[in-house]
Amino acid sequence: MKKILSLVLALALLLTASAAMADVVKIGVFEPASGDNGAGGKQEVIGIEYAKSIVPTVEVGGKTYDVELVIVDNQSATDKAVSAAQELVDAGVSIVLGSYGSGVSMAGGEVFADAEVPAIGCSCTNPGVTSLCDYYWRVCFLDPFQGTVMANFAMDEFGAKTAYVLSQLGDDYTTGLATYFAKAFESMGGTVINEQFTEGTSDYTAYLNNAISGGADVIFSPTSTTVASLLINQAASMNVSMPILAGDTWESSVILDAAKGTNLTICMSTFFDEKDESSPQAAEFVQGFKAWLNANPDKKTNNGGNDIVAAVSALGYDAYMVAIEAIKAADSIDSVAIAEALPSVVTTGVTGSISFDEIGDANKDMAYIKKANTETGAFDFVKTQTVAELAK
Amino acid sequence: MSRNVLHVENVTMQFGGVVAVNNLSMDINEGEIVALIGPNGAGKTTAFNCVTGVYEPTNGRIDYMGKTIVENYPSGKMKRSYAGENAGLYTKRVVNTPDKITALGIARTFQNIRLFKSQTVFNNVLIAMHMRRTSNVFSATFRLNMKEENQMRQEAMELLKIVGLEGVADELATSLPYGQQRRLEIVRALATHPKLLLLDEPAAGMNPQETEELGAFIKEIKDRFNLTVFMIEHHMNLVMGISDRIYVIDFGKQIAEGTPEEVRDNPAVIAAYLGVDEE
Amino acid sequence: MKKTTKNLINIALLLLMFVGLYFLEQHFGRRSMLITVLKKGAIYALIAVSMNLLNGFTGLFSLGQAGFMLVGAYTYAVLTIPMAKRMAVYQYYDGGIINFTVPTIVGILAAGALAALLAMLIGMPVLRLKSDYLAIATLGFAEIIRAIIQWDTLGPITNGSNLLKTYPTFKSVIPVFAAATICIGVIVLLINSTYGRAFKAIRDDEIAAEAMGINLFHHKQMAFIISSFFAGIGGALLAMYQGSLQANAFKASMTYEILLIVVIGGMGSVTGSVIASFLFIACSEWWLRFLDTETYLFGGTVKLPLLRSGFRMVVFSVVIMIVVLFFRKGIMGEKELWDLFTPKKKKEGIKP
Amino acid sequence: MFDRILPYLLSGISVGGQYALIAVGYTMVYGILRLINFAHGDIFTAAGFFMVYIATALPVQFAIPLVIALTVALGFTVERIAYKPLRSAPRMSVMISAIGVSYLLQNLMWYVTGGLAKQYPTIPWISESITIGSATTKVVTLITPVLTILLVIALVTIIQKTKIGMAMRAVSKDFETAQLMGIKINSVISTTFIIGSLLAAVGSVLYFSNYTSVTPTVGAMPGLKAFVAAVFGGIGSIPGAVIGAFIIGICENIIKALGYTTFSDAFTFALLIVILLFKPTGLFGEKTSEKV
Repeated sequence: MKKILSLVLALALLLTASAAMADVVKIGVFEPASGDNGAGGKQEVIGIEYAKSIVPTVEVGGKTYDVELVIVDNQSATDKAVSAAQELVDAGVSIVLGSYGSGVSMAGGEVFADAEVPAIGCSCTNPGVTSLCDYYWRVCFLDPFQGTVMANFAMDEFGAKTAYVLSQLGDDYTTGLATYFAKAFESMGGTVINEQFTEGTSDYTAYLNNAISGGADVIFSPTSTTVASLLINQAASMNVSMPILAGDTWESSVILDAAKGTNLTICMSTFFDEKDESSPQAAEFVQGFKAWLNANPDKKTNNGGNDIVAAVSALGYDAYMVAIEAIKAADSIDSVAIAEALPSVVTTGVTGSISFDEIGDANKDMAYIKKANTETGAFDFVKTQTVAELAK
Repeated sequence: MSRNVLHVENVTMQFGGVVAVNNLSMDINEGEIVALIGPNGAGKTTAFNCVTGVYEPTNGRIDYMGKTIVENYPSGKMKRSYAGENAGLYTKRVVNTPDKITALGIARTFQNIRLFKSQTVFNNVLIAMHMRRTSNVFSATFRLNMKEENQMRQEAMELLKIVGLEGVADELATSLPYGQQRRLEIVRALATHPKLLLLDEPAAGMNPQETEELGAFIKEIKDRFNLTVFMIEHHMNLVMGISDRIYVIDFGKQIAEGTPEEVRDNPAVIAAYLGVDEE
Repeated sequence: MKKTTKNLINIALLLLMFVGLYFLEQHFGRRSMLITVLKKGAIYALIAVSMNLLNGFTGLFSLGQAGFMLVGAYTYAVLTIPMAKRMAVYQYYDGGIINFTVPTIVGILAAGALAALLAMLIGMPVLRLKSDYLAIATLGFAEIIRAIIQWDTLGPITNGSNLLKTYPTFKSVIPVFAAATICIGVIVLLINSTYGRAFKAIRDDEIAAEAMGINLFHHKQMAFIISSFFAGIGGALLAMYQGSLQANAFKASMTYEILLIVVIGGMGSVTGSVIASFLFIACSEWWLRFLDTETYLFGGTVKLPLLRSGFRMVVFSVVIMIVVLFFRKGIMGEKELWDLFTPKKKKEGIKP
Repeated sequence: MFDRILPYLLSGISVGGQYALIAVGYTMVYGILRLINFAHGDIFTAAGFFMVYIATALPVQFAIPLVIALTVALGFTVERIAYKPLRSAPRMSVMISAIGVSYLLQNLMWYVTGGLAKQYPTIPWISESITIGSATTKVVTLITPVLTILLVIALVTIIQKTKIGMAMRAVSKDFETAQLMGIKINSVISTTFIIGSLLAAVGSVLYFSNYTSVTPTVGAMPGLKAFVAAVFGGIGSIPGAVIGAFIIGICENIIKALGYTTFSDAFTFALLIVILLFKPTGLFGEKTSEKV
């Protein structure tokens, strides 16, 4: 027992010793690689990795620092997220990117705030991520906006009067988005049937039956992709005819695979569309990213085996670029200095221009709505929607 | 005549369809040593278990010091399947858990020794004194009961001295030789300050010399602690040697009662032990 | 050795421990992995000891620990979230309905008290069940508690199934150790009191214990309540350590983990549970971390086989299986650390 | 009205059948070893992953027997490695070993799969949709209860009529005496685990054809519920476990139909606790008492 222990200790020491090198700035990547959100987390990570391949160094105080990504897996669980965040802090990262999933970001935020390390959320849309944490910023829009967009879409596009809203108990992303959707939908005179399922549920037929027997016109189920594939599969076998709507997580090849060959109508809101060529940065990014994916088979596997550019990859890319800008602006690799410089960073990213409000949220006001094409197995762009349009 | 300590009246214990104790009545008076004998499976231990509250008899009543401690009548499913006598004689239900009965002053030992295996000899005795504590869990935890605790410890040591186990007080109870474990069980029972001591085969597994010593020991503690003793025993020498009276049961029923001499010559007892030829 | 000298030595050792902790924290920094592991280890030690009180010392096979921790953690968090932050935390429930905040220490004690109260209510029916049935019933209650806390209707109090955060936490390792030491100390005192002896008697032989006048139900209930009280406090400390809290994490697997710690340390040994907690946490959070990282040796040419995410937990569970199978009594068996330093008196010849 | 309940009833009966197949494994092992085999749910999950990986290389009709064989081998190995060495140890040790095995299997599956959900292959015919009255469902929903009942009848026949079945009954009645009578305890126990794993593998095929996503912890809840079903029916009793499983499967879906979806899992436990309080050994369990 003792021998094994000392061996393990010695090995651990050896590894930590070998990692210490000069002129490196460490950027923490706080993402799920496993669990319900593992697939999405991996797509966000490849966006960040691609960004690093474009900008691998940063000038600080006249010296060139190599960027080192410290990637940890928060396992899509809030309790595991705390350990993962501590690991990043212990590794001495200057800034953190992530996470896919709001709950883990909120959990990790406490650790980052305590250690005074700034974090930039890529696709965590729950308001609580930034409003409850002084060290969290983000580059995407928020759930109250996204929920309102989808509520409008449900009414305008499908003339829905009754919506069945399904969310996962204990998941801040799905509960939050479902709540804001329900609020918006009700305020426009619609009726909402709210239900929740527990983590690890496999059988969604009872929920779908409830939607049918409740006379719903649309289903809104902003769930993880793991749940989505089960839900779509069961909806297809039950011949569910009403449209199924969801949020940004559903913009994933998992959904396309599950929906292909069925006659379901599936729509979701998201942050980015690879076919939108109005921005030169975006076009350049899409082209470069696809080439990079095709050149790196293992990255392509992490993307779900195809070269469709996920919105979360684009956001990961943008978050990395914002982090680099912040380090430059601070002219330091000290996390506190970076945190001070971060709020005033203004850049134009591939997902639009990015500047932060006083809470730490990006001033973003446009959502893309897409539809899963069940024949081609691709996403069809439906429309964009901005806050200004909604106000009318 | 001295005071009645234990009064067992028409007790029947039925398990499913099996009547283990059948309409048993016994009386034990203060200061007596009474033995309960009978062939294997006669229902002796079951009778003990009824007295000590381990089992709830199906029918009958048990009084201790003139107060009813157990009473029951066939009810529920048992109402129909009751196979004993005197159904309808009792209408009350009095239940006492074993710990309450011990608190009233009836202590017992077990046929198959049941010491607290992980505990020392000393602690085994000490645990039996827990019942008489006045401290509550807070005062005990924060050691506000040191006076009582020290008294308990002192008394436990004295008890161990009486049986000559003080030298092994810190040994694990189960590391003792068999005979000493039996004695320790008796001492542990004494630590609850009983008036009536029930011994379930105290001499089981002992050789004649040990048995003789045990007999003397039982008499000694009886006098010393003013006990009444009720025991189940198979060693006839011991039974005949120290008992004032003997109850004999077979198939759950009493077949004889009397002084050792009376019982020894009783043909029913001889028949029960030796078997009768069926002609 | 006299009792007073013994006590003095104990106090001196404790002081020494805290001084040592202070210097460790100064030297390594309070965010270092060492300090993090020490914090979590201390909390798990308390929880493991509380479970040991029930499973190891009283012989009640209960699997409800996570449920009581959950109640404690939520009680603490709900009562101590600052008023100013409530609106943002209870974002779906308009700030919730609790409009007061209590001081940290009151919150911690309330956590224990509520868990104990719940244990009292649950104990009344379930403690009459035996061994496996008790285990499965307590496990079931823990799941029911979790479902109730996540219930949307209670959202204004519990924030439903959503994350609770912004409640006060501790920065230094010292208060964690202080709290854990005091609680474990109280449990040790209890175990060595007349009540503790009664608990052990029940574990060894229920029937004999009852025949010695020990009221089984009363004592089992007491052990259950006290164990839950400390589990509740442990839950509150865990919530403080994590900085955020969600009912979802308190699943049956958390109880299993604690049970494994208790078994690895030795059922019926307080020091065993403490040592095992620190080892368990250090292994899972720190020492075995390198197994999760893909590692290249010799300048990135040779990739070490097997090392990738998840391997740490595989190795860890294999180690646990080895302990369970080959070191059945755990690290300490039923002994305590101090038993090892006080050699047993030489056996005297015992007359048969 | 009936139209409204029919879909719930169908999925209740189907999921009940799947629980039943797992529950039989629990109840048989408990009957013989007095062990709650916490790893049984994970063996069920492992069967799911075997299918995921094997179906990529083999057509389904060959994959299914291979999956069943591998699952049986896994169940057998677990018993030999983790439970057999503890035969003379206290029951608590064995139960903890079972928890350890469960922990190990889950972590191993997490490691192998990278912790991501895997899509279960589509099995021809049973994965197809079918419409019955007002409800559209998969063929597997209808097959499950039928297959479950057939398998259980076969099992009960084996236990009643064959020699090994007699040995099993003897061992579950009295472990020590059976051993003294020359019954080969180890082979009886192995057989029990083999039968339990086989049924779990069949259950896994049916379950995942319905709910097509496999994750390392997916078996935990069905496992726990199957165990509850076994306790509910009186652990040790095979018909009890099957009836318990169907009751739990149907109740769970009715609760969902009533809109208390949050409590569908909790309800299972509440039901169990209520049963235990009134009938401490379950619906069909035998009463046991300790000899004093």
